[in-house]
Amino acid sequence: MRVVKPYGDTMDDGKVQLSFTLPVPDGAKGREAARKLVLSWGFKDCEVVHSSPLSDEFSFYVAYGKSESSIDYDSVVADEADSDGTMSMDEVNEFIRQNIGRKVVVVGACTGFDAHTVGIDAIMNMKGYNHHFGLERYPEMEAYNLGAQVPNEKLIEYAVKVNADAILVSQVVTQKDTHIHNMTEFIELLEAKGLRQKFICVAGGPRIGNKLAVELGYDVGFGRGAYADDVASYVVNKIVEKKQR
Amino acid sequence: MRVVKPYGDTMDDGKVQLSFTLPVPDGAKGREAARKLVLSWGFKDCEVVHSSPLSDEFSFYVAYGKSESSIDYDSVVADEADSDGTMSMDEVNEFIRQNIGRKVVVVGACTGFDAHTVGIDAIMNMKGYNHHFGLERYPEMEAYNLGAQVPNEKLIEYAVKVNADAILVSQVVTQKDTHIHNMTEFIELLEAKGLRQKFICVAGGPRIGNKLAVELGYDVGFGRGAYADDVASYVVNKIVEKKQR
Amino acid sequence: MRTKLHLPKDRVDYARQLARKISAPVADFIDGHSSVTVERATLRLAGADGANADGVPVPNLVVDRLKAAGSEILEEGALLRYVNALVKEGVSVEQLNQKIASGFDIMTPALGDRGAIQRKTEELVNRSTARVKDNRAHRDRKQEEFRDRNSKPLLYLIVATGNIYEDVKQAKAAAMQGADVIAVIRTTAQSLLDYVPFGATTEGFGGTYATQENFRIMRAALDEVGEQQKRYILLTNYASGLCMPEIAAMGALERLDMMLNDSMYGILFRDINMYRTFVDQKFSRMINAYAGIIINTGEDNYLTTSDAFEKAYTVLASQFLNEEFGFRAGLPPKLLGLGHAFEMDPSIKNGFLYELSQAQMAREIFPEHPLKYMPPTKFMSGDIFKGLAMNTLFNFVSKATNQGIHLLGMLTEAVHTPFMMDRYLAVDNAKYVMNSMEGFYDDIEFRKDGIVVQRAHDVLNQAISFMEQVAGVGMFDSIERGLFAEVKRPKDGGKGLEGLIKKGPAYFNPFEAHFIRELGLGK
Amino acid sequence: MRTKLHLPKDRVDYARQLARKISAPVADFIDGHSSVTVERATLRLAGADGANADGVPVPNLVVDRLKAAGSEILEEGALLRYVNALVKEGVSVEQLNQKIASGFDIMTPALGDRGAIQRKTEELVNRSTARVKDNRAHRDRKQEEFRDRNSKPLLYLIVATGNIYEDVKQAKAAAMQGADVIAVIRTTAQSLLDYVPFGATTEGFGGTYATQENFRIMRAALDEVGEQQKRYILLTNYASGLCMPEIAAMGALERLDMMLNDSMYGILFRDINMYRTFVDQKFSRMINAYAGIIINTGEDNYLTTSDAFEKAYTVLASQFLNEEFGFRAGLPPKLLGLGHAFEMDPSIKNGFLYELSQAQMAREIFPEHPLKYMPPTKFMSGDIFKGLAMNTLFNFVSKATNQGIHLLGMLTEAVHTPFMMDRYLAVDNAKYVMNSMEGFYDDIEFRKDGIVVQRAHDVLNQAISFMEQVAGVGMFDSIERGLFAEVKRPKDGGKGLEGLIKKGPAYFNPFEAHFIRELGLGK
Ligand code: B12
Ligand code: B12
Ligand SMILES: Cc1ncc(COP(=O)(O)O)c(C=O)c1O
Ligand SMILES: Cc1ncc(COP(=O)(O)O)c(C=O)c1O
Repeated sequence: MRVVKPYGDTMDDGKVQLSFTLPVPDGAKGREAARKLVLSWGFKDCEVVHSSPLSDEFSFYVAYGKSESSIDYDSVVADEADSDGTMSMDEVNEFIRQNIGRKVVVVGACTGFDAHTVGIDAIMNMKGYNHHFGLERYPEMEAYNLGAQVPNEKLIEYAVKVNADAILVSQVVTQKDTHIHNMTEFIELLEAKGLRQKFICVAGGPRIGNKLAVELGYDVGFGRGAYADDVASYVVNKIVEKKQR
Repeated sequence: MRVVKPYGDTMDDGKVQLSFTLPVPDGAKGREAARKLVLSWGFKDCEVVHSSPLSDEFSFYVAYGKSESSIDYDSVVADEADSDGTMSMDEVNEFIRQNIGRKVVVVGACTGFDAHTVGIDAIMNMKGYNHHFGLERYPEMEAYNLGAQVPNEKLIEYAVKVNADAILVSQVVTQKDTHIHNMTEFIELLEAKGLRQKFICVAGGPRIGNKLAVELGYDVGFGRGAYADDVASYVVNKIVEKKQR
Repeated sequence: MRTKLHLPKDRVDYARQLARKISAPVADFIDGHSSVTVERATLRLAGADGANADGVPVPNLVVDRLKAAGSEILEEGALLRYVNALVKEGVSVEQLNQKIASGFDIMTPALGDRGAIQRKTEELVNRSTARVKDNRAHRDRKQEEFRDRNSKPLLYLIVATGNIYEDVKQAKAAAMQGADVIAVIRTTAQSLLDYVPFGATTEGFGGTYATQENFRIMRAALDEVGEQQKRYILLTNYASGLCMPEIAAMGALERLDMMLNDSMYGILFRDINMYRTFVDQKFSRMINAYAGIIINTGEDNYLTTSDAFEKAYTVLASQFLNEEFGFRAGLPPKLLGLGHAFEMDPSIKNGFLYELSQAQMAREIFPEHPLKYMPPTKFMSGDIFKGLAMNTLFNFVSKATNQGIHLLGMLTEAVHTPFMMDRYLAVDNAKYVMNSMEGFYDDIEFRKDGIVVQRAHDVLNQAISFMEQVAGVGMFDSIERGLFAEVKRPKDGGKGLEGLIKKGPAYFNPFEAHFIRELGLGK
Repeated sequence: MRTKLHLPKDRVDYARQLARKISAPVADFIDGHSSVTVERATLRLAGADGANADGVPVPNLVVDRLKAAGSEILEEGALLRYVNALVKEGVSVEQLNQKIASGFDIMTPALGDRGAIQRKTEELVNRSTARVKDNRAHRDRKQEEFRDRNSKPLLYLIVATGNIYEDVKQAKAAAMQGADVIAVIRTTAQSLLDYVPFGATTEGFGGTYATQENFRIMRAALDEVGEQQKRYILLTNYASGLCMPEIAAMGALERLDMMLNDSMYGILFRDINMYRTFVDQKFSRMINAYAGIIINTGEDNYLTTSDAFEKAYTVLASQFLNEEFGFRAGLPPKLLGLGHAFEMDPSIKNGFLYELSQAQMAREIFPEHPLKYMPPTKFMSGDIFKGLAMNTLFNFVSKATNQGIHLLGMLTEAVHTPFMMDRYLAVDNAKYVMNSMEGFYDDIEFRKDGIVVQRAHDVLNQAISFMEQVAGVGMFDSIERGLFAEVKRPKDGGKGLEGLIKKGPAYFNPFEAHFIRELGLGK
């Protein structure tokens, strides 16, 4: 067991910086309310080092607190579809030739009302992103990028049409949990059609964690800093795993 | 009862920004540890939006959390020697002439090893601070500013010598609670000499709150943004109050 | 204006000639066409408003019915039938709207006396244009009353709660903090709706529905806070999309002061059909011009998908084109808020100098235009402290090059839509930076053979080469081949093509005629 | 160097003449005097080290004993008796130190043969100066090996945990993040101790004791991380205070690379007696010069008590004086890290331009000097976001004017001594800003009649008037009358006056003689 606390300038001093707004006017009372609030989060000491009015009814606070709580670092299980097992593009293609023996078909889109295609393009387009080529460039893959604002229904139709192995869903806008509603609808639609087992379902986007994706019924989720090779590695391994079952 | 929660962009959404360092390497596991830690402070949701290595053994996190806790704003009691009752310089002098009838004597210093004189100068020197004249400018007051790094013993001696009404103690350096030790020593010395009741004891400094000062045995404490008129108003009122007892 | 970049005047003139050449065939196409939303906008100007029980707006009910009645009907313009019904039924505009909302068939009354229709229409045109002129006069008066109270550049803040009443709170707080311009961001994907929702709304995603009632509510709120702050607070909304002209009409009626309006945004970034967009943007811009509304163009969008350093010239080329399309719609330079953005990779060596160069170049080539300068977005990350530093330099460049309209960058750009405190921090930063370097623009020169000067010359030359290519290929084909923003849009693809209308020989639109006359656009 | 400010050369020359005139009488005074710490520093160079059971250092034990023995003893220099004891007792330096720590009375052995003492001393001088020269050579070699790997300006970070072992962790992390210079801040009030503590220490307030062992520990740690990072990491400590020469000596022996050393800091900001300080600074600076150590002067301190806009000229005047005192101690321009600071009220209109002007002026007047530029501190507040913006502009000005040594500003300056993350954010910000405007210095000119140029001329003129006044009044009286930093210091007031020593006719100090010779300071 390795107990870990935040660090300011001395081991275990527990120092944390916070800032937030309160719906109260700025002033001594507001600052005291801010301080109490920080203490209510289990901080031992709290200093409100700055306050300023945002309007007559709102005020802004900067505070430093000293955390009492700690966590057992050894018990923490990293939950990100991490890139440790990632193969390079060439390795993926070789893997496909060796273990699958046919082209792997992938369909992707930015679904619902979401029009943020840069993320899915980063994964799929020829040119890729940050010196990682996209799936379209993989000789052993067939990649179809349907672009922006694709309804779930249409995406599934297309995946059936091209007999896809995997469907890639990108969701960037998360305000009011719109991504959760949309991602859930996608899985429900698949299930209603009895197609969930047919496809490997991959979700992605800057605020999508693996945990969330799995909770919503996807096989995996990729967040910030994901590259095509991470996704490709996951998909081809999963295909082989599915075959073996 | 008025329940108040942090505000991001919707009433009671509870949104708070945090940043801190952990003594662990950067990576997926560190991010998960950071997230868990934030949750351990009673936040409902937490998103670790950024992490970066500070060295091989330390890493830095930026997170946004959604607080569950709230506080009853009505029950909050502002605890700052606040400036609501503050008189202007002229009013203070008039008050002294009317109610005390002799010059009020004040001795101040930046005590212990502390050499930050700008704060005590702001209160005492002629020219004052931010368009508030200092105590030296008050015709009905005699103000002695002993400057930097004055030992507690010496300050008390001087106050006795000039028969001071009030002693002003400035403390700016707070690292390792050096201000607490020093301020406590001052009061203990006074008490040992049986002089505590003789003087009005005023503490001040950017990290000194009224609450802390009172806890340590002072009559009052002034923090950031205090001016000479606040201090003068407090002192003259207190003299009259003491007389009446 | 003293030049710091020494751009050759003849090259700049040549670029403008290229823009004229490129836009000429498009303008010819536009002149022969209308669209469902142009017709609806016309109806709205005439007074058509309200919605039926299913929320279908009256202008849509009218135009959909006319369209269903046969293509020759709409070719004459929707206004003809609407006014015909007014005359024939002998009701007021409000009464007619009510009837239509309740199911009245606009085709029922047979087409009556043209003279009566003409007279009635003139009355409507007078009433409506008087209202728009009043708005314009009111704005001028207030801006005169509060002159020099706004920041320079104007500080522009967005609100995007999805709920107009929450938006009002946030907008007022922002104005109190120092915002000069409030933009109500539209709900996600409203640009793809071929109608404008009706009434006050409280449910949007990533933004609030643009509706005439929402415009009115926000306008009133900003007027109120403006009186307190002794500052005229400008209100902005988004026109580009499938309802450009209608939103322009609503804005003109409710005294909006700026409008996002790009001649190609819908095509490239929303996959709206190109013919439809070109037609729509023209009519919407005539309305803006008439109402004294500044348009903000969307060059920044090029840089969210393409590299800002490599493709800097596409921004300049687009500015020339937007300017030219603007001129053709009667917009004078002072209403042309051409866009650009601080979007280079923050790790580029000398990136700051390239941004400075780009901004200064825009300033010198478009000297009277209230340039709209957009903050870093693409390279913002969860590192809010780095983001704040990027915004600080952005604020710096904006003031250093005397931009007109300054969109405030948010330190949480990569995290969430702005919190109230994010906005405050943004204003505070901009005010600090800009006050602290107030005189920088007049104080600084660039070395003649230095990086800043050289870069501007390079970008101008690249833009010219690019425009030569477009002029050769033709505008429509250029878009089809993906010359703009690396996006290919087929001519007959995209949304809304079916809403395009060929004007018939008897096309009736006295509003359009009025604008053409008053804006001096007659050939 | 191309001038951007067009400062008249004759006025700058005249200012330097004034500095010479002002410092001449002070220099005469200095030449006739030594002090307890000058003597202790000499002993340290000869090898005196260690402490007794109460922690009193051996050099103090020696000097205190000699002082107690009568004033005529110290007038001959402490080294004489120390070496005499070495010779007479026939022990090594280490053994003698041990003996002294255990109570051996240095006055016990009668003064022996001068020739033997002279010879023994020469041996000690050779040994010790060889070590210092080796250090210098090692530094040169490493800086050559890792040339162009440091940032320009050098990024300077402080550590201040109070515990040398924690300091090491933080310093290594800082170096990995990009620091080029690590300064170990001294514990609060060490400057008022008339001795240098001995050994590794773990208890300090707001800083860590400067001890020779702590120097050694940190030097080793930085060398280690420097090898990993392929960058020579410079180590800095603080000389000014009651032990200036001793700390300089320790730094020379342990290969420090920079040293805070101001000719008047102790007088003005620590109330140390003026005569004492002037004497101490001279000897300490000769040591620095000999060891190739850059001094950093403390002009920034003027601005923490006085207004940075109003009193900007005092900074320039002090730079001229520090330079002149530096020359007199054998320091060449490239070892003169003259100080200044970005300390103007952030709410001043055009404050950025005034800061730019001040920094550029320092650059042009002191072209070869590795100027030390200090971040905003006084106007930093608990608003860390505002503070970050101020630091961003500070970083900008530093790069824009080609400063030499850049102290990183902390966003939490007004809150606490730096957290590890604060330091990271500071480096990250500086690297971003400076890379992004790498070529700015060469690219930008100032308008001849603009704010920046005018301001520099004004400040130069004010500085000259001020120095004329000081030259008229005389240095000692000027300090007494409060002309500097608005602080009045009586000539015979302040700490440490009792430690001043009048050199006797037979004053013996071959170290001093060696430095004078090697630095070419003989009259
Ligand atoms: C560019 C951009 C736009 C462009 C999009 C252009 C385009 N063709 O994509 C334009 C200007 C059109 C736009 C519009 C809007 N935007 Co926008 N936009 C951004 C911006 C600046 C950058 C996004 C981006 O391109 N990132 C770069 C890519 C490479 O990163 P990524 O998307 O995270 O992708 C990576 C990973 O997440 C992952 N990934 C992503 N998808 C997938 C899918 C799979 C299967 C896998 C495996 C991996 C994966 O891999 C990628 C590479 O590592 C962000 C702010 C920011 N800096 O993040 C705001 C942002 C995303 N936008 C936002 C909003 C609100 C909007 C609007 C809704 C605003 C409005 N009301 O008009 C509109 C509407 C768009 C719509 N209908 O969806 C908000 C979202 C807030 C939230 N969390 O809900 C943001 C965060 C800005 C903000 N702070 O307000 N936007
Ligand atoms: C200026 C300054 C210095 C100057 C001081 C010059 C001088 N003559 O005062 C110099 C350069 C000498 C200095 C040195 C050091 N400093 Co210093 N310094 C500052 C700085 C930048 C500004 C302080 C200031 O002048 N504020 C302006 C005044 C007007 O504000 P104020 O003090 O808060 O006073 C107001 C109120 O608090 C109140 N008040 C104050 N005193 C009193 C008393 C009474 C009776 C009343 C009623 C009210 C009152 O009224 C005032 C007006 O409103 C701060 C950082 C910052 N921005 O705050 C660091 C800071 C205070 N210094 C710090 C440190 C650590 C040091 C050193 C110890 C560093 C070192 N190891 O060498 C040294 C040692 C000094 C010593 N022995 O004490 C730390 C303290 C950290 C901590 N909380 O413990 C700070 C916060 C910087 C940092 N982040 O590290 N410093
Ligand atoms: C010119 C222009 N119009 C409209 C919009 C917004 O439109 P939408 O509602 O399609 O996001 C933008 C957004 O960046 C724009 O630049
Ligand atoms: C020139 C100089 N010397 C020394 C110091 C530090 O000395 P002290 O230990 O007295 O704080 C400073 C601090 O700012 C300085 O500027």
